[in-house]
Amino acid sequence: MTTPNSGRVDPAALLPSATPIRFVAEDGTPAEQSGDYAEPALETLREAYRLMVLGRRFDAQATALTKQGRLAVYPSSTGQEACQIAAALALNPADWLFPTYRDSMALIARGIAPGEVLTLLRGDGHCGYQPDQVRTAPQCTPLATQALHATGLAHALHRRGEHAVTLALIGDGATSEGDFHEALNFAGVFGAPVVFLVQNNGYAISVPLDKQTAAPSLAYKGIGYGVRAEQVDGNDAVAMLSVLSAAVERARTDGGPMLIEAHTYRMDAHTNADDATRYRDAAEVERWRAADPMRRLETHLRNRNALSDKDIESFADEAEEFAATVRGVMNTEPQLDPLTLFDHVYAEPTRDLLTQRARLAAELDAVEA
Amino acid sequence: MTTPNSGRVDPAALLPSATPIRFVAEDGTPAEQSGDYAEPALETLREAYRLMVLGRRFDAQATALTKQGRLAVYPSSTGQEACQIAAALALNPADWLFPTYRDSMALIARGIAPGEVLTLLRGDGHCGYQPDQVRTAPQCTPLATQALHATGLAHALHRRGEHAVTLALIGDGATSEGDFHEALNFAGVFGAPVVFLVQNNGYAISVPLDKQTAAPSLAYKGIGYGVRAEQVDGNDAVAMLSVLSAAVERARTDGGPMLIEAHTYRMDAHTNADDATRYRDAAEVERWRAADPMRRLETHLRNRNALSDKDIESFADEAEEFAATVRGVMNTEPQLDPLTLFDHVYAEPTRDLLTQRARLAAELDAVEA
Amino acid sequence: MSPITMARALNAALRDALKDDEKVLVFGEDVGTLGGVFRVTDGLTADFGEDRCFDTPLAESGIVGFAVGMAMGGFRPVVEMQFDAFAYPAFEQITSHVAKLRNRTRGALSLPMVIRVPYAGGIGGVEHHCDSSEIYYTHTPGLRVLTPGTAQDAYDLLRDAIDSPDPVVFLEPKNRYWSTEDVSFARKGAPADRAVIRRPGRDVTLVAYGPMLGTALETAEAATAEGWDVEVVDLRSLAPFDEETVAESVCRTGRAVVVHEAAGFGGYGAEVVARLTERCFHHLHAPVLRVTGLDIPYPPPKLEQYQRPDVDRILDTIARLQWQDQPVVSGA
Amino acid sequence: MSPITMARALNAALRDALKDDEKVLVFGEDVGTLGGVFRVTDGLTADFGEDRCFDTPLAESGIVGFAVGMAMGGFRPVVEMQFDAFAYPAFEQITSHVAKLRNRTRGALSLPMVIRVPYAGGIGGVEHHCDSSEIYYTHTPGLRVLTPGTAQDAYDLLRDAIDSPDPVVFLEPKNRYWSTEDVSFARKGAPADRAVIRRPGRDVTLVAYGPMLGTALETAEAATAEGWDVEVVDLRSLAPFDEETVAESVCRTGRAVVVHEAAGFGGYGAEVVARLTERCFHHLHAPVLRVTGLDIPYPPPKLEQYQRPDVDRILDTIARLQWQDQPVVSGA
Ligand SMILES: Cc1ncc(C[n+]2csc(CCOP(=O)(O)OP(=O)(O)O)c2C)c(N)n1
Ligand SMILES: Cc1ncc(C[n+]2csc(CCOP(=O)(O)OP(=O)(O)O)c2C)c(N)n1
Ligand SMILES: [Mg+2]
Ligand SMILES: [Mg+2]
Repeated sequence: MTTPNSGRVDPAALLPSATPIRFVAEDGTPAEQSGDYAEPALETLREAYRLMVLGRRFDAQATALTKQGRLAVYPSSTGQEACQIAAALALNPADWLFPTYRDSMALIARGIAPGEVLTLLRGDGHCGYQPDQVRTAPQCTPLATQALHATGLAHALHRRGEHAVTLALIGDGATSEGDFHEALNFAGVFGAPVVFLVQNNGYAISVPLDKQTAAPSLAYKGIGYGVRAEQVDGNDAVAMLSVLSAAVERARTDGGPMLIEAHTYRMDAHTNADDATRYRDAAEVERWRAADPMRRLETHLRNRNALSDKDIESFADEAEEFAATVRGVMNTEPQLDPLTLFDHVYAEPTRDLLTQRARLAAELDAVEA
Repeated sequence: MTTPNSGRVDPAALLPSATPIRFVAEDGTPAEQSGDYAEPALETLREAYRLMVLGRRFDAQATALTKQGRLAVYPSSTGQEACQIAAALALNPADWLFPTYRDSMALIARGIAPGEVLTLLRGDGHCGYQPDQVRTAPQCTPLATQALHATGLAHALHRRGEHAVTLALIGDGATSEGDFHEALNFAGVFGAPVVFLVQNNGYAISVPLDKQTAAPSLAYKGIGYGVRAEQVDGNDAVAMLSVLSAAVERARTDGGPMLIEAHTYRMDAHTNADDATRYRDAAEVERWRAADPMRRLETHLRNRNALSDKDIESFADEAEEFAATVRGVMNTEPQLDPLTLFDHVYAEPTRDLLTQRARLAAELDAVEA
Repeated sequence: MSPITMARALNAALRDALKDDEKVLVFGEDVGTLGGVFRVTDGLTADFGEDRCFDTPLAESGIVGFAVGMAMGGFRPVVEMQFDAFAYPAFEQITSHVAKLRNRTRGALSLPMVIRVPYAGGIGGVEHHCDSSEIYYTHTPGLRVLTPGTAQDAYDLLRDAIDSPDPVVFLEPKNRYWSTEDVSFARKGAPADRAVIRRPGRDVTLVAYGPMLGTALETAEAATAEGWDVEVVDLRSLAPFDEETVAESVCRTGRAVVVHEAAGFGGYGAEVVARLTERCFHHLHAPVLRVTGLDIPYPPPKLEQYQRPDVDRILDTIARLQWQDQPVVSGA
Repeated sequence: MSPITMARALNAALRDALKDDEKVLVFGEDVGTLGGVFRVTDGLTADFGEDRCFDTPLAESGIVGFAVGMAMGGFRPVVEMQFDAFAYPAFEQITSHVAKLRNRTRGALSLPMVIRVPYAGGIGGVEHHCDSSEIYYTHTPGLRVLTPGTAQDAYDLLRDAIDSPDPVVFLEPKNRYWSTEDVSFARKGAPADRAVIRRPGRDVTLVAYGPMLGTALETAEAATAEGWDVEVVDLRSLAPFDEETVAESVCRTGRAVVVHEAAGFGGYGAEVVARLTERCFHHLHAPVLRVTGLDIPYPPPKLEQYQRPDVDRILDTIARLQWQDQPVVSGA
């Protein structure tokens, strides 16, 4: 009779740190460091800061444009800059990112043009960019489904001998879906080079985490799949970059998958259509404002003399220019051809689709005539 | 900013014992006991032994009848007697059992008539017993789906103030399904009085556990839901009764759900239609034969002078009589009325169904005429 | 009586059901404190307590499977799937359990539960928020499928659904949520399983439901200009299908067009056409035609107008009903 | 050429595909060492290695979602759902991703993958092992749905499915797995998206596929005794539907019956009836009728014979095609 755990990993090695990994305290001073993660280079942190400024400005601009009716819907990620920018920076161009509807900042940081980032939310198309060219999957709405795609693709990359990894962005609520479970289990069994980053922003629309799970914290889900897990202060960009880079490198070097829970907060409502005052009080929001990831990194870099007023000014200017570009793009309506609706349903349109296309073409002519 | 784990349970309290709980070693001598579980009363163990003899005999009889073509299919559970008998004995009549296709012995031990236990596998109907009367759900085939029903019903019983619990039987393979995840998560969040008993018999048809999960063991899945977990030697009836009874009592007294992994083995093929030699070697089966749950309990009871040759003989006789009854029931073909097919699709048959019923009635008359 | 929206009518139906039967429970994602993304459950938790209306973890299979268990335990769950495409994770629970439990147990167990699904488009929703998934449910024996086209029916049909001893998939047309109407709470409406004639007419029968009812009625008005007197039948119950009422109308008018937003291929309209053709064959002056969504994934908001049947498309189709008995343009 | 079973023909198709294209992968539950519960993948792991044919954890949504990722990574996954009803957990992945990824990305990403689903009954299977789930897939734009009725087509169509740039739901009729036939591996069969006339006839067209093809052909033979010369059309491709071939036959014979095992209500046959009625209206001597499964959950083995269309039911229905132009018996 074989003993059950023979040849299996040591459970303790899979559990996350008891408290979130943190390098920088809320006031920007060094935190008593937990875990043995390396602090990222100052240059990387400066770049992260620049992108956080850019990302937050972009987010504000998109929200404003939505109020003006230019977007169908917009889910803001202000407050989650450290998570999203770190996710983008931790990856190489050859790696794949799997974003959700929430992750516009990560897409911007990944270098995708703002117009392409907003195509989905503007209602012009289902995906504005060419996923294969930017190695970024379409923004995913059916919750947790992308975690399986990221796992399968990671295994495919590994099978092809490419030293590339995939990183899936997942919300705290989405961890309740069966697909999250199946993705982590497949990742564990196949040892796929995938990193699951759960942005635990405390809410799934209106539902707080304590109605979502009774777990000590979401990072404790990893051990059930034999997947190493970690929890991080998601508003500490230094910790996020440090832990994510380590996870990505580990996966890249055949160390297998990793689950990372980032404790963060969604400062704005779920989307422009949501009214957050219905389910959370202002005091809570203010408590989190005190933990603002950007000011925290700014103070940290200043204390290290790695960020000057001039830098901040130039980053701000760059962000303003970027916002102007975004406005420009959003204020020009793209020409959408209804007849393209029949393309790409199949590699070649079926007879039925050609018939329907011809009928629509006739309708359009009739209107013009 | 709230710290993530505030007000949440201590992770260590949720983890299972590092090795399976065991009271009796494979040779029947006392094992160095792990965990602080109480040893069941000898009377209970004698009753368990009696039912194991009965169950195994029933299982052998059903297998034989299947070879004779009397059953459509039969999944044997020989080797899993300790798990299934303990599951039945741990419950009160007011509690609910949620069995799978594999759990015939548990149903027999629950007191359900053999003909009713075999109705599904015989092909006469989808469920042979009245679930509401025996407080036992229909044998479930879609894997892990019953875990959610057990959770919902447990919550319902709790809401109604009945001090009753539910116990869901689940296979090791089924733990990979999304519904397993969602059930444990709902159970954790609602604190439902449900016990999940995973009979880890090492295989999902042909797929061994190490292709099913990379977890240290399945019991490590509990912590990710805030659900207390335990792992048990599933071939030690004493340990199974002890741990299951504790879990049931805990749930009954508002202690919440529990996940129990029983390490056991399926001695026969997946079903009569399966050929186990294709995926496992005889040596492995022999190793497990040495861990036979029945001989182990027998030795244990004999060592305690709680089981005499006369007892064993009378239990065997009872089992033989029971087998004869089973043969009797299975050798009389029930009269099935095709026109009842239209009953119970809805509370009242729809017009369409009445039309289809009339048409079938006409066909049947035509045949008779 | 003062005019209220369909969303409010649904809210009123839930309130009255919660009042009348303590076994009724409402749960799902964001239905509690928030009151649902469409505010259909607005205020229920505040007024009836967490016990009666509550949020669940974010897992649709979990919600439906948990509801099955609670229904086994004597409750009458009314669960919400936030949007059509987000009910798909629950497909196995709905198809293999909700639809079958009564049958599997020969009536020993029943599942008086309602699965509310906001469906179809017309509200500028992005992908996965605008599917017309009715056929997936109507083809599955054991399920009742209801869909209101008016605020009054929203109230009446939801009350009936909650009272039903059978599980009901209750499809709510998003594009009608904000349509307003005077609503009576006296429950004097037609039986839930009967279709109703919304507008009598002599020349042709328009068969519609839920999302397309409004468009069908507009078309009927517009058709008068063409000299066609159009009868509009609202199905209300998709499963079972009220063949008597619809066939009576079509055999009388001799012409029929079935309208729905769902993709045409293998869509619900095909069943209606097949039944009417068999039942009214010798009364038909022309084949029963369909006006449906295109056989493509639901388009992005800025193109959805081309996906959904509109007055012109329906009029064009009516025009093809061989008024001068010319042959049908094949394939058209 | 020597006669082989449909199961062997499918196995041969997988072998040849694995040989011809190293990007082809076969995976699912028990497809490796065991060779599948129907032995369709028998020996593939032994002959091509764990890398090419392997077992996965027991999770259908996982299998399909993982396959989506592997297809994005350049592989051509051929996955097995062990039985029809056990594909339901994958419904969201199939409907919201497999069917849509090409469209969502305007062709930038494609999913050349095959989802094999043994379906329908007739083999004495217990509940959940005998569902006819074709409409769930055929109604979903973006999916191709193929179903072989012969061992030869099993080989040809599966090869075509694997080569297809589009995702294919490949429905395998369990009751035909052990039917034998001489099979050529030369791939000289008709194009995958065309229906074929299996038996020419003058009087009436029987439209069938997969599980019912054999019954349809038997019926045609039996019908000669009644003096009816029956033409049998095998659809092979359920989506897209080959309207040209079928309509040509029906417009010629003037009468048609559609046969399938799936429940009739909202079933695939309704689409066939609707299309043929529109296309052949003026050639029809009688409405196109259906012979289908009853609108009930699939019965237990000992009663399944009453669920499935048989020769007598089909003959009775042919008899109702108004050979003396008597009116259709309503509702019948
Ligand atoms: C399968 C599925 N169910 C429901 C929804 C509707 N929905 C969209 S976002 C959301 C909340 C998600 O919360 P979380 O996962 O925490 O991500 P966050 O929005 O907080 O970033 C819900 C319920 C969906 N998109 N997919
Ligand atoms: C959802 C679903 N997928 C697949 C199957 C087919 N199937 C029946 S039993 C089985 C193996 C189950 O293994 P396990 O959960 O370990 O239970 P055991 O049979 O070993 O008791 C499979 C794959 C099923 N019944 N349900
Ligand atoms: Mg969240
Ligand atoms: Mg097992």
